[in-house]
Amino acid sequence: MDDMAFLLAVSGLLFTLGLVGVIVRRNLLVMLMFLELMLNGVILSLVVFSHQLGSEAGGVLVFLVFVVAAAEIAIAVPILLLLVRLKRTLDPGAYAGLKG
Amino acid sequence: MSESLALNALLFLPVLGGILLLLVPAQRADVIRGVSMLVLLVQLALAVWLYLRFQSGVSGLQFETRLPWIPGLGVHYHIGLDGLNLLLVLLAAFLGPLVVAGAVKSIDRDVKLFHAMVMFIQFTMIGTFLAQDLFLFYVFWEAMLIPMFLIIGIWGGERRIYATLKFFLYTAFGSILMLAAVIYLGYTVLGATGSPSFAFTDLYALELGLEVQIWLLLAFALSFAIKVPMVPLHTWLPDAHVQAPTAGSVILAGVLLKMGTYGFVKLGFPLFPDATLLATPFLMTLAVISIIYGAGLALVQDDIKKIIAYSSVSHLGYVMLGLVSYNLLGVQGALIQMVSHGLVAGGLFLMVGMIYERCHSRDLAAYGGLAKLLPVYSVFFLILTLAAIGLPTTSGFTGEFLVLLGAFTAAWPLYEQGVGYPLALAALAVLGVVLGALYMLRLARRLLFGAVQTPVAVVSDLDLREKLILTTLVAAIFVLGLFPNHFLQKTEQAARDYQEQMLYTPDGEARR
Amino acid sequence: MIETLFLLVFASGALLGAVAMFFLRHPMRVALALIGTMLSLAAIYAALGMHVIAVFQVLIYVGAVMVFMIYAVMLLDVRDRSFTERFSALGVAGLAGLLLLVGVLLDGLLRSEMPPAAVVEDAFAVGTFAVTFMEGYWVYFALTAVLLLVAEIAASAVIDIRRRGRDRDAADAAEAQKHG
Amino acid sequence: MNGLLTTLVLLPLVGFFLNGLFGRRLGTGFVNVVGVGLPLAAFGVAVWAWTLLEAQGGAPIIETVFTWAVIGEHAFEVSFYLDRLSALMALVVTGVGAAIHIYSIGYMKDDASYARYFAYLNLFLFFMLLLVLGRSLLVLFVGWEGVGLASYLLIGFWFEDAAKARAGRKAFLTNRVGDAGFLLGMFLIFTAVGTLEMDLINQAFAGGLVPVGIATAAAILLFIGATGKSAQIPLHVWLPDAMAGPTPVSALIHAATMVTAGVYLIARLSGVYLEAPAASELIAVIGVLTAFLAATIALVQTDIKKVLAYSTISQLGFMFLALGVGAYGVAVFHLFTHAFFKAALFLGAGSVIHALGGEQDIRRMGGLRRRIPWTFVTFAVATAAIAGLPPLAGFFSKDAIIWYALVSGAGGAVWLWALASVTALLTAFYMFRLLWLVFLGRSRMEPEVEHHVHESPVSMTGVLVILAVFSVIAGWFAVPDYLEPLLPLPLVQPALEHLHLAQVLFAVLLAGLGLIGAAYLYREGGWRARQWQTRMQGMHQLLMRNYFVDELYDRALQRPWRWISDRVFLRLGDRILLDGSLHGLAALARQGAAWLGRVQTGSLHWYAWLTLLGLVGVLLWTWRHV
Repeated sequence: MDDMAFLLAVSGLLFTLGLVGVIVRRNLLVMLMFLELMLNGVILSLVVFSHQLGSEAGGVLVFLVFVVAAAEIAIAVPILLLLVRLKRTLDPGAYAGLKG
Repeated sequence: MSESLALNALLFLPVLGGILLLLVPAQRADVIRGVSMLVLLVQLALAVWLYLRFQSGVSGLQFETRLPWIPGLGVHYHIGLDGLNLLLVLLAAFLGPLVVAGAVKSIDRDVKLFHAMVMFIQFTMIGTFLAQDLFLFYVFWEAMLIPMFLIIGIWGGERRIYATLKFFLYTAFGSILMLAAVIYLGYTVLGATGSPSFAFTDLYALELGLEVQIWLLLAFALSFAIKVPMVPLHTWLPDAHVQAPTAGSVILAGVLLKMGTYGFVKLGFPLFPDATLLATPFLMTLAVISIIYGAGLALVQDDIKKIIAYSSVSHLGYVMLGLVSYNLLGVQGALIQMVSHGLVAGGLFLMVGMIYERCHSRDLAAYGGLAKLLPVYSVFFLILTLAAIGLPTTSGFTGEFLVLLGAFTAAWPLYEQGVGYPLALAALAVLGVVLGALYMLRLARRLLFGAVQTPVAVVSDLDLREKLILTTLVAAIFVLGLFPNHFLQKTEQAARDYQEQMLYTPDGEARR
Repeated sequence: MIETLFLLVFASGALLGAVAMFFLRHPMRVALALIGTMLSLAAIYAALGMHVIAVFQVLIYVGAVMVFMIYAVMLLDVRDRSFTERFSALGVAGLAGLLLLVGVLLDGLLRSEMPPAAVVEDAFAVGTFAVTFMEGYWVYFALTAVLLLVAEIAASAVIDIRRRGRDRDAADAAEAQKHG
Repeated sequence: MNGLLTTLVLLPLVGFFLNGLFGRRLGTGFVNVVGVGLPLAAFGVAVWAWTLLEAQGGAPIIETVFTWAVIGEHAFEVSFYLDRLSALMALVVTGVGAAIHIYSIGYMKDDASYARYFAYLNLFLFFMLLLVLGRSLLVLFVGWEGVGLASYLLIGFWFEDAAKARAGRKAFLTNRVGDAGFLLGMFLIFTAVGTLEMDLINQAFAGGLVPVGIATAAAILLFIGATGKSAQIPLHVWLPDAMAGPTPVSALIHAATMVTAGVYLIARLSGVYLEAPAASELIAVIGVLTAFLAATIALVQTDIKKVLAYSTISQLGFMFLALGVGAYGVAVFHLFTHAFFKAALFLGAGSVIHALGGEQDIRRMGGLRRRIPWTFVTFAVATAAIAGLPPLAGFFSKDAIIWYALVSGAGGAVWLWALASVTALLTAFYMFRLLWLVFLGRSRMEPEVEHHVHESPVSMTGVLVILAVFSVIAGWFAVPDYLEPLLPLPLVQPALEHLHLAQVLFAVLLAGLGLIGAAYLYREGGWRARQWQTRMQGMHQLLMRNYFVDELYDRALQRPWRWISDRVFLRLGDRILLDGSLHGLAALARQGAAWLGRVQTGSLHWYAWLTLLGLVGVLLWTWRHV
């Protein structure tokens, strides 16, 4: 099993861990971080592919992902702050307003 | 071609009327009524003129207009008059002013919106009748639901929401199936001719396999049968009628129901003749069941409006019977019966509305001996009752007599070939004549005769407006009863063509 | 050979950080673990010869995103249920999901083989990369820039709402005092 | 002279409109002029038309008014047809009609809705003339239904009384049942010969082109219609109730004219019936049975009008008997004479009721002989006439019927003859019983009623006299011979030829017997009659209640139909099956939505987990397909 395949496996693993983290952890902030982790997993796979195929498209995409991540966090955190101001908790269970 | 212009004008006048209404301030009820009345009267005048200009004995459309609408789909704006829709357009145009006139007292909320809705529905109904392109037809057919829904839902009675929902669900359900069939047909034309088209004429020309025909007929027939309504798809009708305001009931009974039967004779049957012939025993049975079932239900109702609603079920059963007799007498009778029922049921609903305005009750048990109290009202009511029973010299007789005669004459040869059911059904339908008298006379006796009794102390007889409305109606009823020939001549060719389409393939060999 | 080892080390480092994120209680620690992961990823990129990306990984993620995150952590140091019990009700289900997804991914990985490596002379040298970037992809870059801008505006808007909210709270408090 | 028949028909219609629209405002004078003048004018026109007809030796006058409808090759025309038969009918209708209009002036003098009454009466006359003069079955049917309508309106004339209104409804519905048969018969004939013009129909059938089966079926179906209109078993139930209407109406519609429409119909279509011996046999049987049973019922009735009603049914039975044995002319003859004496009887009864201020129960009458002599005399004459005493009208016609019942080559039979003779005896008996109880013997009236007894105005008694005169002389016109060219009499079985004189004497004997029997039973206060009554209580009940036919129909037809409509159609069909299933579907949809809604827990973790599952699914799918 060569390096690239190995790295791909790692990226997939990171992504999965990120997703599962979002599922299992209770703290909203932590869940946000797990989102970042997922992004990192994706970036890794992008890098691997662009390195393997020798095209810089993957690299460019990575840049865009960086930007998106930055934007996302820039929005997410203030929203988080608002929520906490509202209910004084980081427990997502407290924000089950969408219950059908 | 001035006639075709006039036909377009006839169709779009209500739209113009609606725009005019927009300009009138909402609180000027009188102006609103005046404007709508004027518009509808002009429309009626146009309709009459076109009727007179209409040439009898000529096959196919007259006063046609055909413009591309959605070229990509081969959809055209295509309208025209033929023998099948001529009388119905006339009927719709005739009832329009009466509806407005009848609503003067009963509609006091949102007068502007109401009249706008009347315009809207007038537009869509006449559009449905005039459309010669399936796509256009479907658009009008569907659009018609909206104003009716609102009329019942806004100005209706206490359980109006239930009624509107039921009405809407039933009709929408049918329409969905029809839409599927319409799309399928469009594709079939595309496959057959290489270019998509929804023109009736192209669709008639299709040579569909029996299997396909059966499925499509099922889809169309369900939609139409709900509108007619045929037992067992009728239960929306009584609720809708009872909850609808008088104007709504009049439109509903007068014109809307005819869209179902018109759909059958114009589309449902001629598009899929083989399947129809196959289904004829079924359809005929349903028609007769409708006649008897409706009569029975009308007998045990105590709500005056429900009695009339169920009588509609019964009367439209005659229309269906005439249509599936594929006999010139029967078809002609059916066409007349449609108009007749429009006049009679419309008139009866108007009269119920008039008494309801005075006494605020539709309960038969609350009334009695009105003949003593309201002689004029009673005379009109009795005339309409007798017309509903189908007494000679009234339009009801013309329709029923021709339908039954047609059904019988069509059935007899079959009987001699050993096919007994049409004869039996025709005989049963004749029995319906007795049952019809049974419930209508019950209504008349309980309402007009017996000891004087009304829910409210003082009741005034008809005023001039009401007398005028009813006089026009009754006059029309007698004209249709005594001198139907003029109308029959206009429709004869169309009826003949329908018969041809049903019984013979385009290249002239018998289908049966 | 040597670089395989290199990759192995840093990859396991990244995974270690990720796994650690699960069990650390305090958000701050979680953040640090995440940073660790990111850094080791950056190292991997460098090892693959994509220095540009490695640099930006450090700059943007560690330098910007995570710093922002840490501010948030410091602002919201709430000791509530979310703090006292780490795991949500779906802990077990999550674990099952983990196994499931990993299984599926591995399955996919094993049944697909990598394309042969293309030998490209330092396509990711800063100069060449910048040129291709600005020639081929500047539109998209501009677009993302716009996106970023929007994000900033939105953020400030949110903050603004917060402020108004706080004023209202103050008013409420005043009310309460008047009555109390 | 074209347009004559049209004028004849339209005159009463004009009267109807004038009286109906303006009568109430313009007052009795106007109403009388219009309401009575126009029928008289119509009578004049009828006479004129008749003279014209005779002038051209009975060749039919055909007058086409307009074309009702043309459909394909079939043309439905409204045209009038005057031959000797229809001329005779027209004369009777307009003549008796006019007389009764005059009578009504006095009888209805102080009724609130005087104008309405005359409007209805004119309307009836119009439709009756339409019926009689119509050339095609269609026009006849229009008249047929129209007279039904008029009788419905007039029976329920005093509609405040729910019972009267109900009686009207009953009449209409019973007739409607007959009409269903009529329509079917009409359709059958139309399909068989392709036309509704009755003269052409007769020709076609006489040509023997139509198979006997169809002829029989059509004949029976039309006969069903006739039983409805002419109150024959099994549709006779409406006529007794119809007595709820004003008495002149009973005289005109329910005795003289409308109820004989059935007889006219069959005589008019004799061509069909000659081809359908089986149907004719049925008619004869029904006719004689009706005659007999109605007569038995009439024996015990205590309402003066009811007695006459049942006697009418019975007499109509005689006419159908004659039709059944092919003696159409004779039937029309009896129709002709019956019109006069039965009208006289009814109007006489009306005069009695009028005199007694509304009393109709003959047990509270008696001894009116001296108090209202004119009425008495005329009533007695008419009674003798119907009883068949020579040389009065009834004698000739009824005797002829009984004679042909025996000897007709077309279905004459001994048992028909026997039953008819018994019926004749009964007729004489109950008529004299009536006469006796009303006019002779001691008075059984309440004092205050007795106090007010007065003879009717001249407008009434005058008419009575006229009719009485006709009841005497009507029999002297040899109507059957007059109609011979149209309605040939059946061949007489030669073996029985010689019995005619004996038969005549026998008939007279029967009438005499009836008279004597009645006299014997009801003399001396009628204690013998009461004795009999107590002796045969059950029988008496049975007869009083009209053999419980009404109850039977109620139980066997009306209630089941109502039950089915209510329970099966409404409750089971509409409410449970149709609406039930609809509401069931709606409930199903609602519950399904609620169940699906539970997925939306609002918990972020849960959503994320679902995402994971979705992801797994997608990946698996992808692996499968690449």
